[in-house]
Amino acid sequence: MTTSYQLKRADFIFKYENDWEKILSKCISRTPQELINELISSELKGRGGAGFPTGLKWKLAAEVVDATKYVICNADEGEPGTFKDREILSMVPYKVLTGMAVCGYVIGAKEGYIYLRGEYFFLQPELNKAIREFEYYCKGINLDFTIRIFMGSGAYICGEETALFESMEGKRGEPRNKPPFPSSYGYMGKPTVINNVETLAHTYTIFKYGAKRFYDLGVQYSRGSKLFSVSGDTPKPGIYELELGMSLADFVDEFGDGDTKAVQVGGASGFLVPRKRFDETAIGFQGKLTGISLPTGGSMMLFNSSRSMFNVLDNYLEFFREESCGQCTPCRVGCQQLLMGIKAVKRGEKNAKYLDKLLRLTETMKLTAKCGLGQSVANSFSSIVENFREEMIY
Amino acid sequence: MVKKIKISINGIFVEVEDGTTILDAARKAGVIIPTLCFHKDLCIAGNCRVCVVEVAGQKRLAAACATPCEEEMEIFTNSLNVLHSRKQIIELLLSEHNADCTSCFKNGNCELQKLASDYKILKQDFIRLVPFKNYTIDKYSPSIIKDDSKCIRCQRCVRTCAELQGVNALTVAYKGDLMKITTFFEKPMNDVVCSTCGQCINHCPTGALVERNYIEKVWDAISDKTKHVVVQTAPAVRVGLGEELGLGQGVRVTGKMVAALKRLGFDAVMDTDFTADLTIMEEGTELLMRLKAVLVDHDPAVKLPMATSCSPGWIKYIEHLFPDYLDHLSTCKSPQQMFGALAKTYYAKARNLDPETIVSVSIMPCTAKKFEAARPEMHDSGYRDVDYVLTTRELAIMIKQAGIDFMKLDDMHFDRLMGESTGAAVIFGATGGVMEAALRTVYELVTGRDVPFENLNITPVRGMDGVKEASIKIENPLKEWAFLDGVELKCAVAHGLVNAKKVMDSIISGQANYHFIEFMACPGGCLGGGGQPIPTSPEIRLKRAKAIYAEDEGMPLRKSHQNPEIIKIYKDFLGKPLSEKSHHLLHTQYTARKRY
Amino acid sequence: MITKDEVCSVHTSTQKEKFDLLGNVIIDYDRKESNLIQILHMAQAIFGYVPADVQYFIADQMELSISKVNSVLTFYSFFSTQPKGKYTVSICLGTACYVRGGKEVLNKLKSVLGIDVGATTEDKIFSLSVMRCIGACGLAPAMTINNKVYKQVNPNKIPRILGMLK
Amino acid sequence: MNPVTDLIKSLADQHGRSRHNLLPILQGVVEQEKYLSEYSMIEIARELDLPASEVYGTATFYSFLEYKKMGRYIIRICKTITCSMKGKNQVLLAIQDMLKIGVGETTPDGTFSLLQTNCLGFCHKAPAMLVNNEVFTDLTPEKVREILRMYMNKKKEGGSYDN
Amino acid sequence: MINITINNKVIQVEEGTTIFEAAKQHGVLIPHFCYMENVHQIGSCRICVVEVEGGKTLMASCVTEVKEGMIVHTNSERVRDVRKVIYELMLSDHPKECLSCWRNQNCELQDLGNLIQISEFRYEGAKSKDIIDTSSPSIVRDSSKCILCRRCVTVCNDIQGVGLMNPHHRGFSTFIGPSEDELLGESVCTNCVQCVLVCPVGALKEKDSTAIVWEALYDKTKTIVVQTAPAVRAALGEVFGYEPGMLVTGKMASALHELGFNYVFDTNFAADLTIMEEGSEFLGRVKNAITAPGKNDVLPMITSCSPGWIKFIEHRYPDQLSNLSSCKSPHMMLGALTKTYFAEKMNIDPANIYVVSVMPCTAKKFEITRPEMFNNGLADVDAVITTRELGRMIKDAGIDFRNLPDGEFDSPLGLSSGAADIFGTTGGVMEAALRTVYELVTGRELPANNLHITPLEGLDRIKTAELKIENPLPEFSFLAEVTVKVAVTSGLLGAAELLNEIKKGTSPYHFIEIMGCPGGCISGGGQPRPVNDAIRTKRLEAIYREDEGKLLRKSHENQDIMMLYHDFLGVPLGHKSHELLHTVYTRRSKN
Repeated sequence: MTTSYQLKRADFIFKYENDWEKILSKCISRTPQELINELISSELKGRGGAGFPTGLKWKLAAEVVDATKYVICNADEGEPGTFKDREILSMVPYKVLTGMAVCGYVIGAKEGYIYLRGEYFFLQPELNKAIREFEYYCKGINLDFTIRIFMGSGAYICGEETALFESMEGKRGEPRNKPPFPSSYGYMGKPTVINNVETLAHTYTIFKYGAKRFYDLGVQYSRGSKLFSVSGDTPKPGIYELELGMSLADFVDEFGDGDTKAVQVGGASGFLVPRKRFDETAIGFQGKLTGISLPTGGSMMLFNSSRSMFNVLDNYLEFFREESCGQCTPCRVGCQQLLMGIKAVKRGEKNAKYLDKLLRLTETMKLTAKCGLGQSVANSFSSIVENFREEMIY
Repeated sequence: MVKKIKISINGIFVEVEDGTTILDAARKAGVIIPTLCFHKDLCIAGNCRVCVVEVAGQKRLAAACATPCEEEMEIFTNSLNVLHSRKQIIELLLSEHNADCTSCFKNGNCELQKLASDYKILKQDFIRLVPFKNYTIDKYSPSIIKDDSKCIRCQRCVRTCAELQGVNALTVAYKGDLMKITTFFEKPMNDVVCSTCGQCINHCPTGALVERNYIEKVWDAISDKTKHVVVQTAPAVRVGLGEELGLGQGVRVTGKMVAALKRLGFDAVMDTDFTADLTIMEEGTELLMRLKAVLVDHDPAVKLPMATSCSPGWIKYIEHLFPDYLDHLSTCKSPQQMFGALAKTYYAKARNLDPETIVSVSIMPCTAKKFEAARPEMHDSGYRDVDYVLTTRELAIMIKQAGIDFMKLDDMHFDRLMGESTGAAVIFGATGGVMEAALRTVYELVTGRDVPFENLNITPVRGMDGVKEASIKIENPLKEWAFLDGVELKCAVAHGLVNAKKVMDSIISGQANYHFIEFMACPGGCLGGGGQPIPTSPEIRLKRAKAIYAEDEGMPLRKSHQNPEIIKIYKDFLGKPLSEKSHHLLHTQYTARKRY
Repeated sequence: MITKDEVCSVHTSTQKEKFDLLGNVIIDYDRKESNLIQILHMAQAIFGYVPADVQYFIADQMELSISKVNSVLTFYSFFSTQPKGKYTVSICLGTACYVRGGKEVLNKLKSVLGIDVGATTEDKIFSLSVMRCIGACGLAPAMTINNKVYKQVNPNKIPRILGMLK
Repeated sequence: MNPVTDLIKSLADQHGRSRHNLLPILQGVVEQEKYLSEYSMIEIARELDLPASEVYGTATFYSFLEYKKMGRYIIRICKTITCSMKGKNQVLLAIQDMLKIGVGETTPDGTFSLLQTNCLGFCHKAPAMLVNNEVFTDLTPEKVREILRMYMNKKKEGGSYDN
Repeated sequence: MINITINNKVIQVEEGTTIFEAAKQHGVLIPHFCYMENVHQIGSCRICVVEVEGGKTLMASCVTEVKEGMIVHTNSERVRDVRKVIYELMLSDHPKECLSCWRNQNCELQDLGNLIQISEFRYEGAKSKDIIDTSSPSIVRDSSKCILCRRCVTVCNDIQGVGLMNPHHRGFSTFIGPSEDELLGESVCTNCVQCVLVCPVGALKEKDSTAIVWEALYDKTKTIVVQTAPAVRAALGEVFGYEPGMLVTGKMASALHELGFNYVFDTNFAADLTIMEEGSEFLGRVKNAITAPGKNDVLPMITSCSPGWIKFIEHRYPDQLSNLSSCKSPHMMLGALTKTYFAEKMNIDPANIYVVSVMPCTAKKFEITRPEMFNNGLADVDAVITTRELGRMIKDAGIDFRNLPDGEFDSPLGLSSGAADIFGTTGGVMEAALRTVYELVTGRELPANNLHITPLEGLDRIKTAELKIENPLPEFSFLAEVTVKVAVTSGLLGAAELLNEIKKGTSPYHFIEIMGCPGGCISGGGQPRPVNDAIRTKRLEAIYREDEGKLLRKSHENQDIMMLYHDFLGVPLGHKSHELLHTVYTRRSKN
């Protein structure tokens, strides 16, 4: 068992591999059950941020009996501070396509979609070329699987899986009630597996090198490597593949500019960790690593002491206010209240105690919002207000 | 056999069918969970989050209306978490709601008001959002006023417009804080496909959608001593009005209603039922003429099936969405407009009044009638045929304003000349009623015999099915109708515009070959109209229908052609059905409209 | 029966004597509620104003609630619950005076004296009040200090007028 | 016949006429026309047999589906925190200064429209902006002036709609 | 009888009737606001104006008497216009935040809006006073919502004789309340809260205790005990849409269990106990008065169940405090027993018991804060909620009250006799006491019609009765041929009348029952609105129905009471009784 919390670089995702035909052929010669088991034993978890075990997701969809099923690659990368998926799709698209095709084979789906965010329109020509090549090969090995690109049109909420389905069905991207979950009722009401771009790219690694190779990376509960999008006050912004489980202190040592005040882990919907907690914070999914463990879609924004945390929060809340779909009360009104609330406190129109009322409000949003967007507003809000309360006050 | 599962709600064990929502299960267990965006007529949205409950073992709260029960689920509807969250959600709703209850038309019948009162939100700490928003109030429609500052975005109206009515005039636009309920390109309701049926009003929990009210105008007319104010009341009003005045659902208040109207100061209180009987005479004759033209003369210009034209919401709907099929509509005006035209001609003459001084008011279960009365075609008497249309709800307000102790009123009768009616007219208020009334008369006209149904009750066209079908075979007709011998008269009845669309689609695709179709815009017919008391639900509509049919059975005359005042008006004034005078006063034509 | 003149002649008496006197007045008036206004008049004459403890005393003696006494007292502008200053400065805000600048004079008075209408300066020299037409419209804007009328005052004159009294 | 009608017809032929083909068709129209006019929404509704109000409701949900008339080049500058931290405001000021328009406005000659948008996914190369579908990163006021000049020249040369 | 015409209809009414009443009798309702039947008719709000032909101005129908030949229009154009304007003016000085007002949907001003139908505000007025006084344990006064209808003034002065609520200043700066610097909590307010009962808007309200009760309910370390007063069961149903006078005892018990209370006890139990203690005390006093006239035992003895009344006498008649029975009020007795007798029996640490009383009364909220009501540092009762507050809690909890099955009170403090039930109405305590006292003294049942002492029943202000005692048991021979004279009053104005008699020494009575609220607890300040004589009568009838339906109708027949004396208390007026069930009173300032 790995117990290291050190920062370790890895290089799987962007490693150039020219053997995708071979891997795909090899995979479809195995039974779906074998492939699912392989995935389950790798303990790969969704790389979009929520961290649902990928093997289980495939398994659930495979178990549902239905003639029509879908595989969807979620490339609606809208989280502020995240830009890894674009890079994957432009550098190693075939890994993603292979992952999708294998998933289709496993669950019995013949159609795959890549939901590409509108901002990445420029990726389309190259990606289409790769898809055509890929489909041609599939035909050659008698694998009935087609892939289409579905372009988004600029709505962050469509990264939420059920909102994404609605959007693909030509509607407003408003999240659905859950249950039912996508594995039984997804796109067009059919069983659907929806995976993040990076997750699918990782399946390629797992199918090529075996589950163990992947499992050996990272720490308990958080296996494997992960792409991190590093931005903000850092001398070396960019995308890095690191093993999960490192402590935030190590991360800041490597990427900080020496004056890092706080790190926003997981984008606007993630948590802000202040300097005093760097040591006890580890990057990974649930389970006690050191002190706090934070899941993430890979966004790491660093802020140095010249930055006003009020401005950061203000920016996030404005983002949420605009990008909330608007259908459920706690999220629609809550985001507006939070934004206006911190402004009012900052201007001195409300006293500092009002921040507590707002914290209570984020608690309610967390408990009652219909989808992840409204639920996760609480994360950045409470972590910023609790740690930098003095910066919020007039 | 549906699987049964066991769950516990607040420690009470209940057994429910698999797939039951937590909300329904709780209601079964005698636990009340508050709701706002939930409505029995509509699909589940789960967006207001007021109904959240705690499920043991789950981190987040679940929306009770949208979450199905699972085996051995442990549910708490009332935990501290739930109470706090629910209160805060209501608080949030209030923060974006214009809370001037005292000047709101829905004051006293507002679900948000009730919720706020039940949960006693006493401190409004949140910032009031209303002043920061540029809310619009759309007052251009003659029927409906839409006030965005009172909208809580539950989307009930949007679902009503789409699911119940298939009109889709209202939609959700934008996202985030800008998200709002609006129309195509935020045009006024009057400029879009809106059928003015008013179902959105019936389903709106707050005062965001209300009818345009003409109460003041009518008071002014009554107070004006130089005016002779005539009022007519639609069949469905008498089974709805009681609900607004504290009587139960489905209580008939015909006599009290007449007494109240007289107390209000109307100079003549007459009955739309009279013109309902007249409609049957005109429409029935028109149907027979059309049958002849098609079956005997093979005239390609005459279209079958013939569709009824009593429901102005339906008329506006077909004008917008099926403008190529306007020929199928009967040319008859709706009973209200027939009454209006006659009030300023026949009645004025008989009473020796200057039609200029007559103000014609109608009490309708309908908001579309407000639009209809304002149509430019409706000036056949030389004046505007109907001056003001009030809904059942508005009448109730007038009665309250006048301080009339409704319960204590003695029953009174409608005034003569245009106040007599038959049971056939009464059932106009329920879906299938026009069809039934027409068949009672047409069959007897053609064969000389009663329609072959027990006690004249044509049960196949009754009930709340969306589309109902019936056929009657005509045997041994009178000599002049010999061409109908052996013809099986095929009829259909549709209520709710979404069902109307179904029937229209089947006609367009050629699947259906009906002769005669009754269309009503509102679910349940006029008794579920957009001007009827709120709330509405399938059960309430059934109760009102029951009351209507009971009124019919209690009438001494049950066929339109037996109405002595009808016989008199043809003798004295109109001549015969479809006469020139009828055509001038009682028939109309339709306009094709835009499709959005 | 104690007359108002008698009452007015007891300026020098101690607080206790004043209360005794008021007690006698109340007995004189039979403790009748209908005489409350008369009694309040006398009380104001004795004490110069009707502070809370005097109100309590009256309520107690008359078996009335303090709230009732206060209710009547505050209705009439003649009664004061604040001690009056040596000089009561009253500015007329009747129509004629108002249009000729009474309001500006009032504002000046407020700022010079540093008090609001109805209040008394800390040194107990000036009280400020407002009247509705004192029948000197020809002299507008008019102001009275105790019983003396000042005609055609304007804001600039105020400091001098007050200064002379001080 | 209005050219948009033809465009919509051919888009519908290409993508299909079901509800789930709505978004690609809307995108197709926006790509050509830069925005969705009232007319084109009605035509799309007619073509797909959808209520026009739903087309409108859907279009307004997505920030890339403009429903107001837009310039030939739509500049979308990222306003997320990482870009703000790296001097987005100066860049924005430079653009506004050069084009003499504010955010949400279009130049009188109909060449440029200026909008702000949420994260473009170039935080490591902040600040970033999109001009139509082309991405520009690591912006500075100087750089952005140069880019705009390039587009202005393109326009003068009578360049086609795509860039 | 005189003839008048209302809305073109000729009617006959009695002379002296107001236009308002005349119209109402003939099915014409006139919108009104400040008017309150039998309470408040001063015509200050002007909403009820009508047009009388020949009159120059419109007349307030609630104060204008009919005259022969009068022709009245209640709904003419002029009247409607004026009403609208008046209503709008009222609103111009009223906060328009209905949805966050606690009286939302139970507000007469809001209801009026429903009737008058204005669609926009033409007047945006300045706002006058904005005082929020939360100093009282029972009442919160928010003058920003006050619309100066003065109903509370009438009630406080003319019905309760307390005289605290009064208008101050005049014109636009008028406000209603105690005088400017006086706080309700430090005033002579008796906390009877009849003013809250009549306030049409949200200007006066009871202090909310539901929050602390919820908190206690969610605290799993506590044993939560609830008790309900007799009058609650006769009125709680009104909150849930039942007709007045519907008894909901069983449903109420079920609802309380469902709310999560661990034990649901009945204040009625302690009412029976009160009779035992108070009856014994009375006999003791009478005995001393007759057999040893020099001894310092004061007659008439006056009941002490009503905390509003207690505070009134403490302020206004401090010299007569010795006339009061030393018994605590029933719910305090039950609280004290819960934390001793019950705690011992169940082996629970009294510090972990939380006692909640559901009362028709807001003065009880004050009563539990009295220092005398603490035992070993523990409050006898921890929280008091009113009937209205209980209704709200049940609604909050989403309990479908109307479909609840009937539940039962818990033992050992839940059993009661019919004598306890009638504590809820005026005259009830006296009747209950006499049932027991007479039987104790003579060994025979009270010689009355089905145990009812008719002269003591009903809503008259002062009711009196005489009871001659014949053939007493030997130990009570001193009472032979004595005619016991009793009086009953409810509402503090009647109390003042009786007290003045005592003060003068002219009081002929031996025993007096005084209740703070008119009609007794059934129309206490915590009961559902509206309250008028018709509703009082219905609740009163319900209480007597409950009494007559009981197996036991006399307090001393209650076995659980007997058991309590046997196991715990010993005898009435014993040492333990004195410690737990009796109290002392405090002289308070007159103003």
